[in-house]
Amino acid sequence: MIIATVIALMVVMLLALARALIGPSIFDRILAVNLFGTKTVLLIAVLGFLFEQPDFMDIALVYALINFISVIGVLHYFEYNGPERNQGSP
Amino acid sequence: MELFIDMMLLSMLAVTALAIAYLKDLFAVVMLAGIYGLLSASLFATMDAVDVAFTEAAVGAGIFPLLMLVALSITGRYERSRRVSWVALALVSIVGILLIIGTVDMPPFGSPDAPAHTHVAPRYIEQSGEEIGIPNIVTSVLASYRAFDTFGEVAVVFVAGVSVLALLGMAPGDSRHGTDRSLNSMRQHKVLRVVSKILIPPIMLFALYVQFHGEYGPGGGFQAGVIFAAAIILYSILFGVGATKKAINQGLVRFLAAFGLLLYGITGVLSLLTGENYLGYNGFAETATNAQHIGILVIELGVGITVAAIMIVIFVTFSDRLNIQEKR
Amino acid sequence: MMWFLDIASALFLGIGSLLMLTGAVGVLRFPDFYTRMHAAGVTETLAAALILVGLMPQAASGLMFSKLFLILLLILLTSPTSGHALAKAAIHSRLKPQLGQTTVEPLATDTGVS
Amino acid sequence: MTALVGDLYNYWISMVLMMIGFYIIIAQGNLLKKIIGLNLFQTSVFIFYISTGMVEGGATPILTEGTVLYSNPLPHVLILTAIVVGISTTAVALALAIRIREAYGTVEEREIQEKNYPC
Repeated sequence: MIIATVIALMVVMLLALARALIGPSIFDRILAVNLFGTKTVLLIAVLGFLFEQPDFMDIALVYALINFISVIGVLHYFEYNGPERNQGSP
Repeated sequence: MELFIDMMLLSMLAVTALAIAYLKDLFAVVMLAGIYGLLSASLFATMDAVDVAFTEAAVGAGIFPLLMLVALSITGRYERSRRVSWVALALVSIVGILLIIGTVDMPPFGSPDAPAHTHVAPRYIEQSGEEIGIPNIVTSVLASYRAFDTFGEVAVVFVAGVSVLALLGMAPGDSRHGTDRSLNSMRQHKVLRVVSKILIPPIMLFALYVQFHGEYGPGGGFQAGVIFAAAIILYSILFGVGATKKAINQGLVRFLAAFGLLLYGITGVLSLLTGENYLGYNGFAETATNAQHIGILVIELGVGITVAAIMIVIFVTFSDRLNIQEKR
Repeated sequence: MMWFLDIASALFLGIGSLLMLTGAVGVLRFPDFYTRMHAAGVTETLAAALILVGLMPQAASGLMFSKLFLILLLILLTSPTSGHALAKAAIHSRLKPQLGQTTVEPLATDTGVS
Repeated sequence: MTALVGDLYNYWISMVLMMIGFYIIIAQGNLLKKIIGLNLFQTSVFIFYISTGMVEGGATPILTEGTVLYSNPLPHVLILTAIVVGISTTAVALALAIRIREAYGTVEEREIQEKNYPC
């Protein structure tokens, strides 16, 4: 079952990556990055069980923290620029 | 299974890198760089490099995008339209093909008898348990066998922080009266502020855990410093740089940046006084392993203090510059 | 007792993976940002929680279990928060939802790279 | 052939990443984009190093009872410090880019060269 979960996680990561690549709005990309980050946390946790490495849990914990900080940071600097500068793309 | 995961992650990395080269919206590029950091960190984890994965997760997916975003807010979001440079493309293709031909002579990925594993590494793996007495081989190489090397690296980090201060620290005009727009923009996000307030202390606590658990598991001064700085950066994003400066005295942070490096250097000098080599810890206690424990603990503390302080200094300096820019 | 835990673990992992997949397909296929947000927001936290709970019975030690529990707490706290902040930021920057369409476009992803 | 791909895939992808970074550095005009390209280049080197340090079936280099085969810890040490040094030098590069923007009003290489006044 763990292997099935790993494969499902891989597929989800691919789909999220595809959404990050096609956009179209910047928020879609932020959403995709957020999704990707959560899935990476899960992937590392699951891999820790698959490879029997308990140390992976620490890494997953760091990922969960850092992912939150970077999403907040992206949102902050995006709003910082003001809506008038962020309409559409060239 | 391991190979499958490895190849999937590598392919995703290549696709992300191509998209980074292709896109013109630098905001999107930075976001993809965040994904790139996460991917390379998971790749390091699957290749058994837990310490490296730790660092790359905190740096590549956390600090690097944040610094890029501050810089982007100052310099502008879009690239000018550009053409594909065929000369550059040809040059890059030729070099790439030559390099790939060169890799055919490399020993196969993961082979245990590759030349890289036959010389110095076996000594570290076999002897470090007795000589240093701590389980994490990476920490014992980093902070004991090759401590002098690490001293150089920490000095580079310190010098980089000083250079950033020299370039951007002398602000034209007074930053104290800058329009701290970050405060206005984040004031609407009540939920975010409350949740982050709950999260900041556990992040700092976790950084300390990483700092002092580095001898037994993945972690150490470099990782802990970056995570600690990330907590303070989160605070400054949500409550403004002004509030951060009020909470944490910037003079003290600059002093601590130098103090960490000094702590490292002084430990080396003290070990000279006990009759050992520079940064040879064996004279600090009766038994060698105890002495090594003390030495590594102090060294890692110095590294952690310097890295955390420098990261905070860099971020605060950048944000100050952004506020001045807004005022103009 | 052990077989019961194994089956529960497998069940949680399976349901979690399935939910996660549906959410990701929604994120890729739905026509505009808010519907994608919906797909991600509804499934993400629950799927992550299910997978982590599914891993818990297989934890070799108490330390591993408690770390998993910490990750679970963290995800339960941060994931809805960042989703909320993201939707709010989108509304504030006046991103228009796609209205007035009764049918979902066959392939909304054809908008090309911006 | 499949064995060759499996054996060398890591190295090939790290070369590809390196070349993508190289292309961004030499062909694209925006200074910030160049810094990102530099970072791609850097990460490709990290991946290359860690790949050479990997041992099939080896454990993470943390001593545990009953394990004999460990991955090579030496590349890990080198790359661990290189990552933190890398972010610091990136910060210096960004600071330079910000100063250039303040002096010239742009970070596009061509426009900077057109202005060409001493500053």
